[in-house]
Amino acid sequence: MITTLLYSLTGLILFGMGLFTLIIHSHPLRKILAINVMASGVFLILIATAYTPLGQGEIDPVPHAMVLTGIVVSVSVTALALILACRVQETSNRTLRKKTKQPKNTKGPKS
Amino acid sequence: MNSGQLLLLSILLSSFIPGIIIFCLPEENHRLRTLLNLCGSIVKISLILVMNVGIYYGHVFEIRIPLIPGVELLLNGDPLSALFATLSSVLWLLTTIYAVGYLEGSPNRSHFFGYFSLCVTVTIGIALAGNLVTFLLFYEMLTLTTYPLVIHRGTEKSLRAGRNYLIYAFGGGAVFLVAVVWLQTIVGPMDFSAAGFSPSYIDSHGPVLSLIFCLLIIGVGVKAALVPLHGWLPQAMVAPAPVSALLHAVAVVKAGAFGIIRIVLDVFGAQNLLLLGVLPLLAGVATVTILYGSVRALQQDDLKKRLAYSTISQVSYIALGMSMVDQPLAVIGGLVHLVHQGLMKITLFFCAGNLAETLGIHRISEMRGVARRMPLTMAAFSIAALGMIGIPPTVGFISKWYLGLGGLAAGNWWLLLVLVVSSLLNAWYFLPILIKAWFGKQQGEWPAEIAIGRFETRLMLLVPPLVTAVIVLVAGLVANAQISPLAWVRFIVQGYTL
Amino acid sequence: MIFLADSPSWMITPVILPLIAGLLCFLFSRRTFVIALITALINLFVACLLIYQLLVFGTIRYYIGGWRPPIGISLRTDGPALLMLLMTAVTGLAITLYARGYFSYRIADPVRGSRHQHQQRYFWPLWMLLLAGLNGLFLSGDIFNLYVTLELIGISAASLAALSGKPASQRASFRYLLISLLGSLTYLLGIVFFYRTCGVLDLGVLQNTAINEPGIRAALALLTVGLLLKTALVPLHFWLPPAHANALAPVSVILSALVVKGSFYLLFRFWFELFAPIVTTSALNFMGTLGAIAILWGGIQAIRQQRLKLMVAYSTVSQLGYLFIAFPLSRTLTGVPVWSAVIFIALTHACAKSAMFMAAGNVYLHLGHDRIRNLDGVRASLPITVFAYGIAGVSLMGLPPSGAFIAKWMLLTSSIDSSQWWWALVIMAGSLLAMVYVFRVMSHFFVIPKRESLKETTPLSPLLEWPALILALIALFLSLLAPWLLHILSQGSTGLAQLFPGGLP
Amino acid sequence: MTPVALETIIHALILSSTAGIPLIMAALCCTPLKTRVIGLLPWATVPALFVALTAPSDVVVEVGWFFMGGRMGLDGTGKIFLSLAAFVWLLASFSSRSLLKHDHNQVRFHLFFLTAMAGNFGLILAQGIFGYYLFFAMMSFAAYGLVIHKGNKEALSVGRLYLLLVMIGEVALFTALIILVHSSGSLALADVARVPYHPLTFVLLFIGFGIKIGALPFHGWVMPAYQATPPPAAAVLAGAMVNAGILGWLRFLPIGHISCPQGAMLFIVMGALAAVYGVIVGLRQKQAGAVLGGSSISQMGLITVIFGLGLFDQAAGVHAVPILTLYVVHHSLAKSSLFFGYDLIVRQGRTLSHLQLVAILLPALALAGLPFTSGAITKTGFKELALSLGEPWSGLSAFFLPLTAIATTVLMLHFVAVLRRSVKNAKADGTANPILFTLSCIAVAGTLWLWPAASNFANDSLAGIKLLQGLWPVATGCVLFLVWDRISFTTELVGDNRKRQTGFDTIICLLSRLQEKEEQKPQQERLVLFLHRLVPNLRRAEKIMGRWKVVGLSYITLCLCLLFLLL
Amino acid sequence: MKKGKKIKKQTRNRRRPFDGLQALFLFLVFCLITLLGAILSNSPRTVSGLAGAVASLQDQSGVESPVTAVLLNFRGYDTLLEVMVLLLAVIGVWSLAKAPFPTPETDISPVQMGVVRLLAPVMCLVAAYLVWQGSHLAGGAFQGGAILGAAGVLLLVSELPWLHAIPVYVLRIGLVLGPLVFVGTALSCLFLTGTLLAYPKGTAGWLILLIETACALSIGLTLALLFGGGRPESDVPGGDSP
Repeated sequence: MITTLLYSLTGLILFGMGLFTLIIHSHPLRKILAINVMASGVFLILIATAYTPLGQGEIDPVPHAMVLTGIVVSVSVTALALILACRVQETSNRTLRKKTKQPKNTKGPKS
Repeated sequence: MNSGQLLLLSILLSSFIPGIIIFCLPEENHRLRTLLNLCGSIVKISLILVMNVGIYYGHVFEIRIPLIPGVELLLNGDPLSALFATLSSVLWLLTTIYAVGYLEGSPNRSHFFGYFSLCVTVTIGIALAGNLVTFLLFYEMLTLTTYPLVIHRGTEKSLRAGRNYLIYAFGGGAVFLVAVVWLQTIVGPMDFSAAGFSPSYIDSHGPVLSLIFCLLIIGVGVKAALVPLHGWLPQAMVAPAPVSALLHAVAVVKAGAFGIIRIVLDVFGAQNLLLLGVLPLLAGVATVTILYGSVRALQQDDLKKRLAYSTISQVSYIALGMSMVDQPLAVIGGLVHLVHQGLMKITLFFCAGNLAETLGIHRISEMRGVARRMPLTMAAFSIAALGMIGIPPTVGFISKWYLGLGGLAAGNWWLLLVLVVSSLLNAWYFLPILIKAWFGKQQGEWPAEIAIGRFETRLMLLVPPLVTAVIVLVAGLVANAQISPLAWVRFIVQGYTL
Repeated sequence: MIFLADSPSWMITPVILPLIAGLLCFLFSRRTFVIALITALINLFVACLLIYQLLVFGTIRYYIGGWRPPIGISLRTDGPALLMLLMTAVTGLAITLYARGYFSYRIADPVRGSRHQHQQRYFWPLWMLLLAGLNGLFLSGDIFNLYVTLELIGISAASLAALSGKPASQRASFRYLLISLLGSLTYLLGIVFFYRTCGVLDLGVLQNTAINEPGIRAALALLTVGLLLKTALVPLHFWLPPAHANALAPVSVILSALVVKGSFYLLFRFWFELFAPIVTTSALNFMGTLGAIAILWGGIQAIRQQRLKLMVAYSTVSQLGYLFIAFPLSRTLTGVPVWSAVIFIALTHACAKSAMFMAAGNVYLHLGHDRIRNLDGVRASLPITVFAYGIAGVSLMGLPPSGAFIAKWMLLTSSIDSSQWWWALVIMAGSLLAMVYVFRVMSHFFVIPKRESLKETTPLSPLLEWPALILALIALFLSLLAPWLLHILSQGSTGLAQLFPGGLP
Repeated sequence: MTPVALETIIHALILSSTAGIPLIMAALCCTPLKTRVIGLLPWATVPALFVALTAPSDVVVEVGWFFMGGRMGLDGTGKIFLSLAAFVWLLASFSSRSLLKHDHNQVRFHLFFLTAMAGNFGLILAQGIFGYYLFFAMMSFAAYGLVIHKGNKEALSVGRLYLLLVMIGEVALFTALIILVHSSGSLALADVARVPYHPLTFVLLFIGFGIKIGALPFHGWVMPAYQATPPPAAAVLAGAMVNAGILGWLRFLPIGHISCPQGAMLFIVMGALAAVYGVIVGLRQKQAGAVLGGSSISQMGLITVIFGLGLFDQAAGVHAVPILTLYVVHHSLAKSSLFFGYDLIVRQGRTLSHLQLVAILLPALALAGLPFTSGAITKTGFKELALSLGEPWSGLSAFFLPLTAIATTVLMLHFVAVLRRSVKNAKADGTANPILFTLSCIAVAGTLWLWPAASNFANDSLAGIKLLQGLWPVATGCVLFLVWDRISFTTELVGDNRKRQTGFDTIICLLSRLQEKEEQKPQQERLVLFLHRLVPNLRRAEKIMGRWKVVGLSYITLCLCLLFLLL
Repeated sequence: MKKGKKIKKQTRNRRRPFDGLQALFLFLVFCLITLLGAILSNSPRTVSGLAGAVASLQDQSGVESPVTAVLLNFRGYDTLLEVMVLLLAVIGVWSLAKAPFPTPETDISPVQMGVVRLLAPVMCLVAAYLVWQGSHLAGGAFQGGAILGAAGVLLLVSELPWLHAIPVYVLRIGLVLGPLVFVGTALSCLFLTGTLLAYPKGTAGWLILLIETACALSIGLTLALLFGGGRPESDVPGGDSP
């Protein structure tokens, strides 16, 4: 039980940290990352929810499926958000156009 | 759907359909447009006459469309609605003729006549409304359909006027809606009926009902231009003359007055109102309006504005009559003034429009000797103005007479004073106009004279005011006959146990 | 069997059909409009069919894959869901037609035609998938499935919002996406709390296991905040006006008329159906207060806008407030349950706001700008558009016989009945504000311009003007359909019926 | 159709033709037939004359549909008034037709002339209050057209005053009628007049009709109006229309049927004051018409006194009615005759011949009560009435009547003097026709002597002592006039009428202050301005709400609030 | 410019000793987290969740792995929509930008080329294995797809010239393949059994594998194209980048 709680609380704290960063930091990339951190927090809680100590019954697969779905959604949205952020950067500051062609990390949240 | 319902529906559609068709007509097709308008109005008048006969012989005309429990649309032909419907339709015909002449050659006519027809449809709807919800529906629609007419000129000034008109009208509508809802939560859904709601509610909800009454009166008082809710009316004078005529004589102001009548007679009922004791309030407001409107009218040099303030003052006679709802005579006076004021005021506005259109005269100070140039117009104007003052045998006298008698019967001596002062004020602001026009000497050229054929102005501009002026006279002269506004109003009042 | 009108399988059509259409639209670059149009038509037909089924059989549940809850996902029809579905279908059909007209007009532009070709290329699949998401949202009976549909809606909406390619629209869209994500994550956190406490995800099952635990309450709070973010209730509305106003005209219509309704619909279901037993009066009042603030704030902001589309967008902010005013009034038992007012407002707003945004789009197409100050004389050149705008405005103001009037009537009745007159004041103030902002523009339409300043433009196709007019007319005469709509509403929403022992109409 | 009904219809037609024919002719004045109509002007009075002379008494015809219930008929008093009016109008119409032949406003004038005539006849025939009120109003307003006919500044200004007073009179009458109808519940004159009176009614009726006859506080219009009006019109104003006021009193306050001592006092005091005051202001006038106006005020004052005496009790009332009628006839004939004389002399444009001087002195001194004139007869009647009332009032005959006789003599002599002077400025226009004046003089001289009802007063007035009593005031008057004439011409009193007009004008000016107020800016503008000032703040607020930090705060706050509220 | 300013401003903010709003926000976040944490810890899970239900129906699902059973059978509808979300992301990205592919004329270093040649097939194999394994162990379409995607990224990074030769319709078909197969299967289930996604008896395992394979391909392609960051040049004929 304590394991679940520990992971859950960690997830919550991640959520809070992400939220804080999302609001306080104005750089789009940071915001996107913050969202991903928040998502990770939520997934962590979900996984923790599914946890059952060994031998006390089956592990609940539904939260796992949910997390998997959530991750996919998160990946898609992150990709879209990154492209959008780039476009915003490009169009609002054409002089920076060339610099913004940085590699786009779509794998971040999956690891 | 029985024949009665069909009749009601076709009364509404007889102007609605032409209106819609007119919207779709190209601007140049004025012949067809005029034809449509005239056919529509003649059909409407005949249908309404048929309905009147039916109502007189006790037929029931009713369309009921339930919306949600407690809210239903109800169209109902009763003597009172017949009165207003007849007035509106007859004056619509005349105003249409007038408007065709007035707007000859001006832009956006299909637009104008389209809204014009819708406006009349809505006015008839107000007349036929059988409960407060339906009344509210058409009341709000009226604002909408008249708004494009008010701002038809499209100038900065007219837009401002339109804006104020909207603010006032929708503000009133909002108050009205709240009051209607409130009333319904207390007394339940009710149709207009002669008795009003059950007096048992008075004991339980007396103060609230008084408040609701005030709110309702405020709601319709905006359109009836009760002081201090009258501000929009003089500004709305920027509209073309037929619109002013329509606004002031038929549609908007009268809708407000008609609303007061409905609220007093058919929603609350005489007995309830006496128990509530709110009538003095209405009487007070009406009195203030009558006097204030007259005094303000005095201060205007712009002819239409003077007429507008005069409207403010005159329409309150109706409210004044309603404030003595327990006196049949006063009620007769108030009701019949609905018709009489309409006839007189529309004549005045027609004439003012003629002056403006033919000679470019907008101000009273420019009117010296104008009667020599336009004797027929000014004759019509004079008859109507004398009627406003209350000189017999015009219809204006009849209204005042009944109001006075009713006031005395109610023991309101001050009412006589009000009538006296108001008559004097009316005379004071109308007679100088007549004197200037008939006995003044023309000074210089007219501001903007246009040469028009055989008559003093276009025939279509000349006929409507003459017809209404003749009606003003004849309706007064034959007031006691079997068929006259007064007779119909007496018939209405018979239906109420006051 | 499955092709018969009685078959419950029709229920999946509104979801699956647009999905396939979206795929096909993406796959083929030609005839996309035909695909979309056929889809919209079938969608409308199916919505009607489902309503017929509802009236005949009552609520139907559809277990996808044959797995019953709690393990499977179920779809179900009831009055509110089907009305929203119908609303989406009708509006969707109009939007499809309008979008066709819009893109044809833009593509015909010799200078920038190609860019619009590109926009059209992606518009159709996005729009179809969005439609699928919305339909899925309305029909779904599973709280996690709702999350997925919300995401479907959110991503396609954000993509659509950015479609115009203008920097402003992309900035707005980025913000919209972030907020939408924040909302989704909050919602997901809510689901976590939920699942922890209840152990199920199906709404129907949840209803029966309404436990009085803090977890479930926290879940409601989190779900609500997440959905509020997506619904753009003041003070979380800031993303909406720029996103809606800077999008392409058909997209503005979609966003304003449909997308915000989706998340609100969920809120509505949660508060009045699922969590109704645990909802406290103070929370209802809180929501109502937010709604009241939204009405006033949105209205005031709409009045001061200089651009037509921004004004219409702020009008949406204001109108959304009405939906929340119904919350505190829902506890009073009058003849008709107050929550049906919400449906009426939503329906009216969907139709009217679509018409308004279409009209605004037409004005933009015609003039090349939408600065309110310079809208003089549009009436003469675009009579139908202006008429549609006017009628839509009237419906937004809640004048009879629009559907909003019925709603306002119900709200007023219950606010007076329960002596909460302040809501009545706010409602009336809101309609007056609406009057001001609607007619502020209207009066400009009516100005007769001093000189012939309007440049010659190609006339707008009927596809651009008539959908607007027809939607506006639907909004205006919605109250005449009220008995019928109420009848549908009363069908089968068992949870609602339990909540209101005073009786359904 | 039964014979009775047929008879009623015929009666109705005949009766209504008295007012109807002039009205129709007035209407025809607006058509191209106007010159022909004006040529037929005198014929407009013929139906009235015919009815007055032939109609059976006490025929009442109901015309229910008309206005608000019409009822007309002719009783004894009405007959006298109708014949008198018809006669005066007949002479005046001849006169005006010739006088205004070349006036470019003649059509307008005759339009009003005919309308006023119709009103005058109609009100006499009216037996219902509405009929009376209707025709009274018609007459009053039409007379406005006569008053301002000349169109100069004086005429317009007096016209304004006249109109103001007419309006006041109208509303006073309206109020009185409403009160009467309210308390009686009937619309017939005969019923209305028999209900107990409210003091207010007295005052209102006094005002309503008093304005027409120029009773004291409302006399301001009389002198300038008589002066400004063309003489034929002045003749009908003074000789026929004034009587409408008297008839109004008789109709609505039927002396002999009612009594009201307080009301009587009002009438007597105001009448007596007017009798003296009229002479005083008349003497200060420098124009013949105005002097005659003064005389009218004075004479009407006397009539008011008679009326007041009749109000004391019913017996006195019964006694007073014939005397009142006599006085009215006498005054109307004499006054119109004076106007015709004035008209004639002005038109012929040369100094008075001796014959003319004598002829014009006849009606003039008849007003003063010279023996052997109609004035003597009426004075005799007056005295008898006063004596019959007992102590306080019998003193009237001894003191007051001679005083007014002296005063009237002075005034009349002043009139002749003014007339002689004004002739010097006049030009002959060749339309002078002595026949009308002669006819009217004959009427003055003969009517009352041939009047059956007046025969006993006529006989009384021939008694020696009466002759003496009638003669000395006239003689005294002559002497006084000679003295006063000398003084007035040395001091050159300035005509006062202008000043009084300005007095009224100041009132009007004061009231007009209201009119000249500038249009205020509507309040809504202020509201809009206020909103405009708010706009920048609103924009800033909206911007702040869009900041991420604020968004975050509101997000968190919302979360916490909902959590707390739901937990 | 605005962004640049904001960044500068932010750096200045960091130096500033105290920002009230920020502190307040931090405090509130803390409160929220504490509150939620308290709720979490105070309401220990009393309900067992759906583990038991899934376990009892595991036999009928056609797969051995409970997660796969939930994903593709019990809650297959969710997954269907989720696949759509992925596709949507691609459509969104394509609608936003053109792919910033480097111009193909630069030379590729042989080392890099070698690595690619070595790794890419291996990754494909691994992916195939993962998909296969999904029926009884952890793994499945998403995992396989991710590996495939990584392989795609590798190819993209190595800037192989033949990548540009791939016609865009192939890409589109590849993208749509997974969802289309999924929907197609669902619909054919509907026609066969009368219920959407109700696999006919005994075919569940194979159908799931079919779906997983198609989806893995599409997911891989999707992820790679998302990395590409925009649409290929030729997607819209004559299309001009916004």
